[in-house]
Amino acid sequence: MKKSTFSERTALGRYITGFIVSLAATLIVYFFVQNRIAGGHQVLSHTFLMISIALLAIIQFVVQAVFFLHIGKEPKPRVKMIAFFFMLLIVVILVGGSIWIMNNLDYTMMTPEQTKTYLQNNEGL
Amino acid sequence: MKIFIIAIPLLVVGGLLAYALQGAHFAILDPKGIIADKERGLLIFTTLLSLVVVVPVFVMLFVIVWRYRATNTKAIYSPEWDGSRFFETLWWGIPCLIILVLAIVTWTSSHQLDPTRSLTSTHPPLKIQVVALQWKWLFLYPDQQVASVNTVEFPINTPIEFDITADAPMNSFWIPSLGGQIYAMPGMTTKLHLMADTSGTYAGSSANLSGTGFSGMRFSAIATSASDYANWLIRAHSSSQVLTSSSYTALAVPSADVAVRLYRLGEPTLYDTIVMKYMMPSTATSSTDTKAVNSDMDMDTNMNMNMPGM
Amino acid sequence: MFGKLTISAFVHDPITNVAILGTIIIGIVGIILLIRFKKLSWLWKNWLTSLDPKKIGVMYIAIATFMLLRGLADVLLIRTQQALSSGASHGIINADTFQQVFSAHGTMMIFFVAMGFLFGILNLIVPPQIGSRDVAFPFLNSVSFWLFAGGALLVNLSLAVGEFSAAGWLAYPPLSELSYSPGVGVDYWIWSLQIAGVGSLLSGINFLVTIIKLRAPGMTPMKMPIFIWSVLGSMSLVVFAFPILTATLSMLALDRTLGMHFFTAEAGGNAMMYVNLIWAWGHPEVYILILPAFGIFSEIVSVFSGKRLFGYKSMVWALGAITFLSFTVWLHHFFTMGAGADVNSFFGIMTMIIAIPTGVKIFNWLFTMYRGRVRLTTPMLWFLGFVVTFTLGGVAGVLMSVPAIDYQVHNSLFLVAHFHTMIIGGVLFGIFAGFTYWFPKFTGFTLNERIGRWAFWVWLFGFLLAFIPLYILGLMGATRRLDHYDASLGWQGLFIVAGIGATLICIGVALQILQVIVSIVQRKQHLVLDGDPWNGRTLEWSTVSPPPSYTFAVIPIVTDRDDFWVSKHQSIPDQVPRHYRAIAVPKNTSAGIVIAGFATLIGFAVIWQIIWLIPVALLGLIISCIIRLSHDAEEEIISAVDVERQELTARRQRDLV
Amino acid sequence: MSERVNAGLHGESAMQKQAKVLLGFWIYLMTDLVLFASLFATYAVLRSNTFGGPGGGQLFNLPLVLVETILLLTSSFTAGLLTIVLSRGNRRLVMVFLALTFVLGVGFLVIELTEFSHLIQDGNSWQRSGFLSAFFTLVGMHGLHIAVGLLWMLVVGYQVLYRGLTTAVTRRLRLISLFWHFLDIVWIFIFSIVYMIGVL
Repeated sequence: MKKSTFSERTALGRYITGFIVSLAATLIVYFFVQNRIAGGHQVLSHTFLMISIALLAIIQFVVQAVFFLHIGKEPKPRVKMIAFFFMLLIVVILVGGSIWIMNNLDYTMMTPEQTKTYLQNNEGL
Repeated sequence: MKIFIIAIPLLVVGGLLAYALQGAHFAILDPKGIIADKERGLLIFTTLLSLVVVVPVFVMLFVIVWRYRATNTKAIYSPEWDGSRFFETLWWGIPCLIILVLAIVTWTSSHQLDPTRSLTSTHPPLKIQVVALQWKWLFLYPDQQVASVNTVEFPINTPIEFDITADAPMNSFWIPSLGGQIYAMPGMTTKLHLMADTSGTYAGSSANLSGTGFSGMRFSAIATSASDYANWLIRAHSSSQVLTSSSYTALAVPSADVAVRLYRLGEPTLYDTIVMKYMMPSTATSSTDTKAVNSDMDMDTNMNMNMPGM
Repeated sequence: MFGKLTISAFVHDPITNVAILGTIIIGIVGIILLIRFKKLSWLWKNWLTSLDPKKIGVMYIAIATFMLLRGLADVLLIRTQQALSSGASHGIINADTFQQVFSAHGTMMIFFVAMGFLFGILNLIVPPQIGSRDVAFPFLNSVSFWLFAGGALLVNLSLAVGEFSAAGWLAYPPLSELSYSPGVGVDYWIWSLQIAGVGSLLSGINFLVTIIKLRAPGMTPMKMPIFIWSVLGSMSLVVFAFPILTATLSMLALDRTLGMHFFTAEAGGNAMMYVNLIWAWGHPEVYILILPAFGIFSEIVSVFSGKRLFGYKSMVWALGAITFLSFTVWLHHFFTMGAGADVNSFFGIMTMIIAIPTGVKIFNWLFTMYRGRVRLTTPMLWFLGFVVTFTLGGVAGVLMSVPAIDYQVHNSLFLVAHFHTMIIGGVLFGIFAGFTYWFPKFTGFTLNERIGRWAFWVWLFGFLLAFIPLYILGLMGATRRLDHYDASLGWQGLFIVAGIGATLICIGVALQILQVIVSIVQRKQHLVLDGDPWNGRTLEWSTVSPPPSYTFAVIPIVTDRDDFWVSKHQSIPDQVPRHYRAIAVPKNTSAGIVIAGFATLIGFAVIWQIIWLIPVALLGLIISCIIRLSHDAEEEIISAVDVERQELTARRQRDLV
Repeated sequence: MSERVNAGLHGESAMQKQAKVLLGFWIYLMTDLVLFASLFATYAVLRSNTFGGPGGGQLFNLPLVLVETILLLTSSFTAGLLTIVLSRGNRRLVMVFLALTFVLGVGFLVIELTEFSHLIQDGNSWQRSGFLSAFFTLVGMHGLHIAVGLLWMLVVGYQVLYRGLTTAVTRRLRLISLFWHFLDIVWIFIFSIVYMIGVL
């Protein structure tokens, strides 16, 4: 077993930290949601949960991208990184655009009954 | 000799087009309603605006190709001149300004001519519910208790509120003389507000492929004076056929090139049952589900209640 | 045993039977000729199993030409039907056949003609223009071609076995769902597109890596030919748009085969989501087609004006802007679906913004010709035809980007005329220009100029005569896809004129075929000895025509943009290397045909629901992939002696000029 | 492990070939993420189209999902360690970590398939509603990719045993670990959006 060189130790270190952070993020989200499901006395608010889920997902995504996929760790011209960010841009446009369009279509197309039930739930009329 | 080669085909094209255009009626350019009129104005404005770019392109094209043709060795020849900051800023800048103007016009016109926007008028609005069936149009007048197939009549200068749905593949409800089209889709209601300012019979059609009878899915939109409209209502009321959910299912059977028919509307909420048909599992087949749904509806607190998605 | 495949699938109406018999007869005659002249093994060894991008490019163009002819047959059917079917008369075909004809016309023209010519020209031109001998993944290139051919086979098979989709070239649900299209037509449409789509996606990846990694030493991005930039933009669109098509087609296929409810009208499906997703791929698709055409025109205008391309940096920025913006506009295909005014006007404004870089390109072309020596050869005529038609089509496009105007002309013949102007005037004219321009490079002789000019003028007038009436009919309220209309509407005259236009277009295509035949016969008089008939500027003209299988004996060192022109004019003596080195060229393999064959078989099995065949074909696909990918690609070595001999003959031929 | 630098295709070195293949595979993974993005967008739109049937809250067994997620995360971790021992050419350790990654992956897949079969037995198959169609397709497509990855590991594992760590085999192992990391990223979003938000 050759003595592990310095670069290998840092690579190992990165994988371990990446793993632990991801594991922690997953467990935190899980217990937040369990707390909400179980009801109980101090229930976390709906919006807080949404934000924390989104935030922890993004943290995990960044950690995986940096520690496991070594984004940006390539010689000039960093083609893989450019492709990665262009993909992210396309995904944001596609998913964000589709949801914006479909919600807008649903909103303008509700029949009278649905608008009644929708208003009761959302605007609490 | 070259001139002949180009002139003859041009004459032929012009001649053929002139022959074909006798007695042609341009529905979109001859609006009979306030919405179609504004849309035509927008069409003409945008065309003129884009000519600001198109005319120079055509002129420059023919001048440059003629002046700098290879045989004209007198013309200046500078093969290495391949860039000029001035010209670049010109043809990036001017189109940006034009598009800026057009963008403002687009924003205002889109909001002003939004099909869901109701029109202002002294006359009370008339609600007409439209159902696109397999290859015919059904029009329901909930307040007047009448219905008609492949013909719709309404008084002029009265804002018409169309609630449009379909009990067939995706369709599109379009009366070119009165205004833009809107899709008719099963399980959903789309809205269209039109108003005729002159009386007459205008062609209406389906603008979206919906199966083999698609070409025959035409109707006539008749704008008349208030009195003629009243007579039409009386004629519809005295019709022998009554439109109930059972006679509706008979009507909904696919059929093409259907003649005009008038009904007395037996069931005022027929439109809603047609729309809701796609929302809920039909009570006949899976009754257990609906019970689960009702109990689910009351008890459930969070937003995950089954809000029937479109 | 054969699922839904029964004898009734072979019964068709007379016109289709004639078409089937015609195709079968041509096929049999072809095979007999091949056997007669003992060319079968030659075809297999030199062409079908070849990994040489030049051979694959020619095969793409062969399939695209065949599909163009079949598409034109559909055009004549459509035009005849619409010219006759007025009032009492119902034309020559019934509504269902008519809908199959225009659905097949649209699908074939976009997926197999435009994409076929596109990848054909890319395979032929991209490697030599960047100074490379091959694409990045030669074997993947062969698999992609054969997947494309498999998709084309399925579309043609639907003519004889079963039927094709009658739901238009984009098969909107709920019409394309089982409840309204119970036949196998829509399945044929889904699986031919799915298989060809995967082929296109793999080609996209292949060419992206080729351009990024295999450029000749010294060719920095800003020294790349502009055509390569346009291909880079187009392939980025292919790579990021086709997965959306794959996902959407898979969901529609799952709806139809496993009874899911993505887009069904009932049970919680949402057909609008299909429209949204298919156009999220749809709009980048039309830019995938037009960007290489822009690239071809930039090369042609620069060469035939004897001038450097005007505003190279600005043209590159314009390509980049179009590449990005094409992902942000797709809603203008369904303004009338009922979205609110904010959404409609946002996407309308984004659509207008794309007109700016397109306008910039046109002005840069004009100024490339300004103060040049413009030679009006056939490629330049196609370019002039392009500028005229594309600008008119662009005006119609800007018109329809304003939502309130689009409400009136959506799904009308005005829209049909617009996109035909953009695709014929833009993409097809670009392909014809590129074909005429690069034909001598790969055959060693130029195409006949006189017939070429006649073909162009007949094409241009046929085009104007076919589509100006459609613009007018659109303003008269005529919707698209009508197989019958009332006589009282007064449209018949215009439909007849459009029919005459379509006939002229077919004559134009006949002239182009004649041009190729005559040029082959008279090739001795039009030989291109030095491989540079047009006084070219880019690297592909530096080799002899037709180029040897290894293209470049020595990979050129690039010093400047338009490197070939620069080296020609600095009169650097043609440095003959002291000794040539052996070159490794990828060995022929039939693995591409086998893998694509199994994929097509899976498609056929799912279409006809031959249940037992699906896992069998899938297993065949997996095993053949594993076998091929487990061994490194073998190479064939062209010995240094061979290379020297071929280079010697090339140089002797060049000295004859 | 010195490998005669064979005159690769068109005279390119083994290093150039590896860089080319890794870039090509990376771009393929980008396209796969766009494919998943389309399925995510459809899931987000159809989430509430339960058509009177059960929604996420009534269907998902969260503890099982947590176990699944931890298995896949650990499997991605061992795939990372695989690349470290790979660069040292230690064939025995490579087989160990490859086997570990494989077993954890199979565990994940088994749990997912049991979840699917329970859903189908309870009558909540993909034919029940738009929501369930979108759920099965999104999670199923990820499961399909996992299955392809596992098959790939088997084939390359066989090659490691019988051919040793040649350049080609090393390259294939790097591709496998890259593929595995991407599948873990997709699962993060499935876990957060489908399961976590699904039960709220």
